[in-house]
Amino acid sequence: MESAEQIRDRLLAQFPGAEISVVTNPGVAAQHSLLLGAAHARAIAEFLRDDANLKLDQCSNVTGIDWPEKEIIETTKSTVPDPAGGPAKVVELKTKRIQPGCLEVVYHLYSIALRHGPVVLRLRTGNRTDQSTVPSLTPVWRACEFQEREVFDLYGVVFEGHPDLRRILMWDAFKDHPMRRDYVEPDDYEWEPTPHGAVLEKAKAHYPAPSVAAVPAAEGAKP
Amino acid sequence: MSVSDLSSLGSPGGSHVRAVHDEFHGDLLEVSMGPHHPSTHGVFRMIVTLDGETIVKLKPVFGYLHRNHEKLGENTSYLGSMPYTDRLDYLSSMTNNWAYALAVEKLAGQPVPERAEYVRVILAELTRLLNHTCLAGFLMQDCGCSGTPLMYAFREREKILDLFESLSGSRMMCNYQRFGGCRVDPSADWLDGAKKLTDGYGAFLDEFETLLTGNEIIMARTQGVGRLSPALAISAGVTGPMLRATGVNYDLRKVDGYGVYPRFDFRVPLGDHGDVYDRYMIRVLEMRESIKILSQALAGIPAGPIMDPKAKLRGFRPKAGEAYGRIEGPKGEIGFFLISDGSPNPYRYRIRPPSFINLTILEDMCLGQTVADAVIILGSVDIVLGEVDR
Amino acid sequence: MNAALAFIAVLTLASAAVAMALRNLIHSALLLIASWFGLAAFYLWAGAEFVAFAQVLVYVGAISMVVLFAVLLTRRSRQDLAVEPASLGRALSALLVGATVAVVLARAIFATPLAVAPTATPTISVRQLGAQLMGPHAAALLVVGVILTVALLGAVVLAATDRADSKENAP
Amino acid sequence: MSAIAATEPFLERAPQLLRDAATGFLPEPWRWLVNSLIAIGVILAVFGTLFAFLTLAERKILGRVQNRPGPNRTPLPFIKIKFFGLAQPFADGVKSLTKEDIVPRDADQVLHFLAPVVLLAFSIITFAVIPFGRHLVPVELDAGVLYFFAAGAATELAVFMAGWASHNKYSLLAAMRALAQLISYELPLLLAWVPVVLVAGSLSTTEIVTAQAGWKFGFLPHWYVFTPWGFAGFVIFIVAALAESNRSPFDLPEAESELIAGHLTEYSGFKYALFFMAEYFGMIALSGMAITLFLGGWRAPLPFLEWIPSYAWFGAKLIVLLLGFIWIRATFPRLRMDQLTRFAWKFLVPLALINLGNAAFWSLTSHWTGALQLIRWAVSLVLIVGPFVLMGRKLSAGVAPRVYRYAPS
Amino acid sequence: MLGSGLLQGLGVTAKNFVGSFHDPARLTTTEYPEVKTKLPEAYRNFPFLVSENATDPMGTLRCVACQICEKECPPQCIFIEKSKDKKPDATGKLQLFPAVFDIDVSVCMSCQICVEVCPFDAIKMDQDFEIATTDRFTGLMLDKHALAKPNSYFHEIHPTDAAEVDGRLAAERKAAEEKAKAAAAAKAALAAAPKPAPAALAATAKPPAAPSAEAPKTPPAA
Repeated sequence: MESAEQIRDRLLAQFPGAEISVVTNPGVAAQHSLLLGAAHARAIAEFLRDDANLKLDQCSNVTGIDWPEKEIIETTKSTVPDPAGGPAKVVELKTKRIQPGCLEVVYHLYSIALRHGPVVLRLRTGNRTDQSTVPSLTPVWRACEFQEREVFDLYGVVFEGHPDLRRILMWDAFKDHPMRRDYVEPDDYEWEPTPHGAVLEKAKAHYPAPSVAAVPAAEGAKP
Repeated sequence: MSVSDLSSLGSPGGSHVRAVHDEFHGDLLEVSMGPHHPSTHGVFRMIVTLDGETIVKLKPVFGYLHRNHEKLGENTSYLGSMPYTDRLDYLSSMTNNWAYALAVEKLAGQPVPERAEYVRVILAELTRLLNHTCLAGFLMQDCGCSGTPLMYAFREREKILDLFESLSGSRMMCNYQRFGGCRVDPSADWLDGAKKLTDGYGAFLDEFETLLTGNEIIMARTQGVGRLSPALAISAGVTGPMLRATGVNYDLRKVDGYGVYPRFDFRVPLGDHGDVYDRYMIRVLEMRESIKILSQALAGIPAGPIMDPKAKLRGFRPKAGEAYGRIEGPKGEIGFFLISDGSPNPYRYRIRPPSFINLTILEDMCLGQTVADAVIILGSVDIVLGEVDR
Repeated sequence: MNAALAFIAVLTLASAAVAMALRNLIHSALLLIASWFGLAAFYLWAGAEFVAFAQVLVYVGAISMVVLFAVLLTRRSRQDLAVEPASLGRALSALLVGATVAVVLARAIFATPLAVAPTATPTISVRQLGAQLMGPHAAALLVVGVILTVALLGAVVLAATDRADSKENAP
Repeated sequence: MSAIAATEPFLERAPQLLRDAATGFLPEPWRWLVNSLIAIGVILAVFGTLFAFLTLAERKILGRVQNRPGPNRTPLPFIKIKFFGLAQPFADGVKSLTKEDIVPRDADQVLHFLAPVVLLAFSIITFAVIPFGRHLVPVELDAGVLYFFAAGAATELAVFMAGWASHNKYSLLAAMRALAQLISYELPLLLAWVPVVLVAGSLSTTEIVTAQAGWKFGFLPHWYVFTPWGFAGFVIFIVAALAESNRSPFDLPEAESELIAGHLTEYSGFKYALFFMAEYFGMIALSGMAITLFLGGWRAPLPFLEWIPSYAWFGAKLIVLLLGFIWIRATFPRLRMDQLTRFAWKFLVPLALINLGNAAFWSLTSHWTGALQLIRWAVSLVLIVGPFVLMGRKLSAGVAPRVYRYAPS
Repeated sequence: MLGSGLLQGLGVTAKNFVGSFHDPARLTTTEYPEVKTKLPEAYRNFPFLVSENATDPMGTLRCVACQICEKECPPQCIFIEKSKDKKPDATGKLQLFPAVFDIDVSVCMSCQICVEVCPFDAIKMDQDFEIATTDRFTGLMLDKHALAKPNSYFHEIHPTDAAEVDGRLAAERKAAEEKAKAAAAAKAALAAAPKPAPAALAATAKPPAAPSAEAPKTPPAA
């Protein structure tokens, strides 16, 4: 099977205007992925499915990843010549940079016909708040239908072009997206009074004292 | 006229005659099957719109057993998630463990000793026997046999579960595999017990098939029902016995050749029609192949360490990176996608659930069939809600 | 013997009358079936077992199902059901029709020369009855069979037509 | 009651002697009344306990088939020993009595109450014409068989009333299914016994039993089941009886995997138990009639076994048939609705009609002897096996065990 | 021929029906309360704390409140509070002990990770599964008194495990003793070389000989 770079070059040749770049995977598995721009995503996907020597006809896994804003502190070392002619001092310059967060959707593609894979595609949304739409690949692979609905349900990524975009696991009236890193769970869900741990704190904050008194504080339970 | 108005016809006293709109059989009857229904294999719900007996629309609804397993995975260490994988597809805990261990080993580049690979193949094939036997039992129960095939299936399943219990300590929640090998080294008489079970399993399958496979009523009920075309199956990401029933030759044990599967010779049965009967028969034939693999593996298991000596149990911090590992579970391709950022907890922990994705085309298979067929088609898809809802 | 006869007559007539009075169609259909039982009881009283059991088998077994299916399937449309309150005109016309039928029946009964003396009821075995049926009366038997199938087919056709035109006005 | 020959063994005459002893002193009209009351009482008692132990037998046999012991925990009252769960039916009875009888609010109260009563009433009155023993025929009717099936025909009415009155989507759908099934299996049921009447020449049950008297070559009884058309009629009768009493391959109305409990969804407590009692009584009555028509009623199978009383033979055959019903329930899955009706109209009814022709041929050629006898048997057999194979092939056209290929490794 | 499959099916059920009367393989039900199924040795249910002997369970708990199991437990159902003072453990070394050791058995999924990660073999898996209670809060909150069980019980339920653990602990104890003796001898030699006088002093200050380890070498008769 061709490496991610070869595929990228062939795709750039096929779709001149598209933004395609290789995201290297530092881990041992070395499954590098292709980051696609939103514009040509579906066309590229169809090409990958129908291309003669790729034939990626099975979309095995579709999942979302949440990359929240990250504060990156870059320490740049620069040597400053000492005006008084002494030895050059090394000055560490710490620049704080906010890397904008985004929601990412990962597709693992395999070929049943030619028995090779995975080719990993990555689609990223503009940001985590208003621009969170990504072109849906369900028209290309029917397997993405339920999995994209799950990513919409748990991450809030809106797939435009999806035949039936509804919540799949949470109940329809549910407001939030639970799998996001900054998700705060409601603290009044069914109270299970395990006498220690965070649940008890939340329960005490939420329910008036009598109900907690019903549970005699175990000897030496954490206050 | 919708049914509720129809009965106004006969309401006692009948003094007030409620408005009765259009015709009796012109109206569609919307029936909700589930989440508490005798034949939905767990808390799964189908909103079925019926015109008489035939299904016009079928909307699956699930999420009743959703525990947000993946968020748990992100807040627990790599080792801590291992017992949770038993709770995914609670009928095949050993293959779930293996899939997770395989993915982590791929992520961290952790070697696995020879004996552990053999033990993993033995346990995976035992789980395949267990799962397919259960499926055959549940499917026949949906067809209406009053419990007889189900009890025979469970009688054999108990023998396999006793093997798991004497090895890992628990029947269904084994928590047995570790990154770089297995937790407990199977003793010699455990291996003899497994050999005795494998030798006796062929006889059970013969008895099971004489009871069911030639049975005219079963053939009439399941042949030609819930037909699935190979092209739709591939596009819909269907994997496992359901895909092979449509004739597509795709078995990860042959394609990926993970573990030590290339050393065993076994065949992959393929169906032609992709209907419920084919799915049942493919699973029965796969059981016979599993018996062959088991006897070869049990004969050829080498001595040696069960766990890679350098494998770390606690404080396991794989280098930053990501990996997608997958194996051929009894229900299909079960995969784990892990992203690690060097900390003891995975940054992203994703499960590729075969029964969830195999349900994508449930409606396509059920349109035009009757209510009784929808129950059997759902049964033949072989879903376990722990894995569907995660 | 007359006491039994009177008792059966009262039962049959009562159930028929109540059947007419009730607004609830299903109840009236079931009471109609009860009156057919009354009819069978008459035959039994008269000693004609074969006819009684045939009546029960055919009427209560099959025709009742046709009636109930007809009641279920042919609720044609809204107007049909809204039964107007009993106006004087309708009551009068009903009375008129009832009177004419009563007169015709009375004339027929009194005109026929009935043998006054009660002759012993002839006990003929089912075998002779069968021979008679298959012999001279074979034609009559076949005609009855045809009527019943026509009734059943009629219900099916009615239901079929409902299906056809219901497709347009279905919501 | 046929005259009791003094030469008959004592056991044979025992029931009559007992009854006459009890009501001998009463004047004529009262004596007849008390006798019939005793007959009714005995039938209800005997078949009531048979129903109770039939439910237990069903659960024990189903259990044993499924490698588990079946109910064996209920101790007899006041005695602590628990043997084979014999007290299980009484426990079930008490449970169904004490359970709350829930009636849905907008159900049709009258019909909801009436349905089980009508169903049970009609299935009990069918016992009036079955000859249980040489002198044990409750009612001697000239058209006994016709009476039996006339009473049986009303069960559809009761099923419709149950389904309709429960005002529940599932039960109405199930009532429609039940009606379609009962009506489409009434025809093969009736056509199955017409050949017997044709050959026996009478509709009276006792005469049918007497027509099956005698043995050929000293050991082969003249039962109709040993004639080709009789065997075919018997099989069709049993299959149709299975469908009439909603038993295993045809238990569509209470198909739990689809429609919860069919027309019984809204019934609980004693009414639910009444429905089951009606189903079992129906099963017992139909198998009783099958014995009378095809298995020689209360006749002994071999001449030297005559000393065993006739009602014992009837009981034995009844038990065998009922165990067969349970055996079938333990093995077969359920048919789908359209297959069920197609099986009836396109397979059973034509076979039954051909069987009628076959029986006519049989009775016309009854005087053939010697070589002609063989030809007679051959023609009769061909008349059965031929259509069976032809129609069987057409019925199971798309259905056959398949051969599977393996992937080229 | 139509129906042959059905007849074969009837044959199978008949064989099973008859078989259930004489063939034990065809009657697999064990009637639970009267006949208890024999549990395999590896069977595990909820954990319990191992104490050296039954006489003074709290005194001889092996657990040293290192809280590794509390960290590693996936459902976080173990809660430990260290004690302020120390007590000598089996090898004589002064160790902490848990003042509070609660396991919330309603949350525990008996996955035995705590046993796997415990460096002191202080927590093992029990085999008692009949612990249903009516009070689901405090009833299922087992404190250290309810959890502690003697080593003899451990030998009873997991014989091979217990033997192996005891062997290892005994070996460690012997190694600790030799080390202690060697350290003492070395200190004595060091003290003896420069100044003979303090040698006497050192002799007395030497830690007492290895404490009479009650842990019996051979496992007590189960």
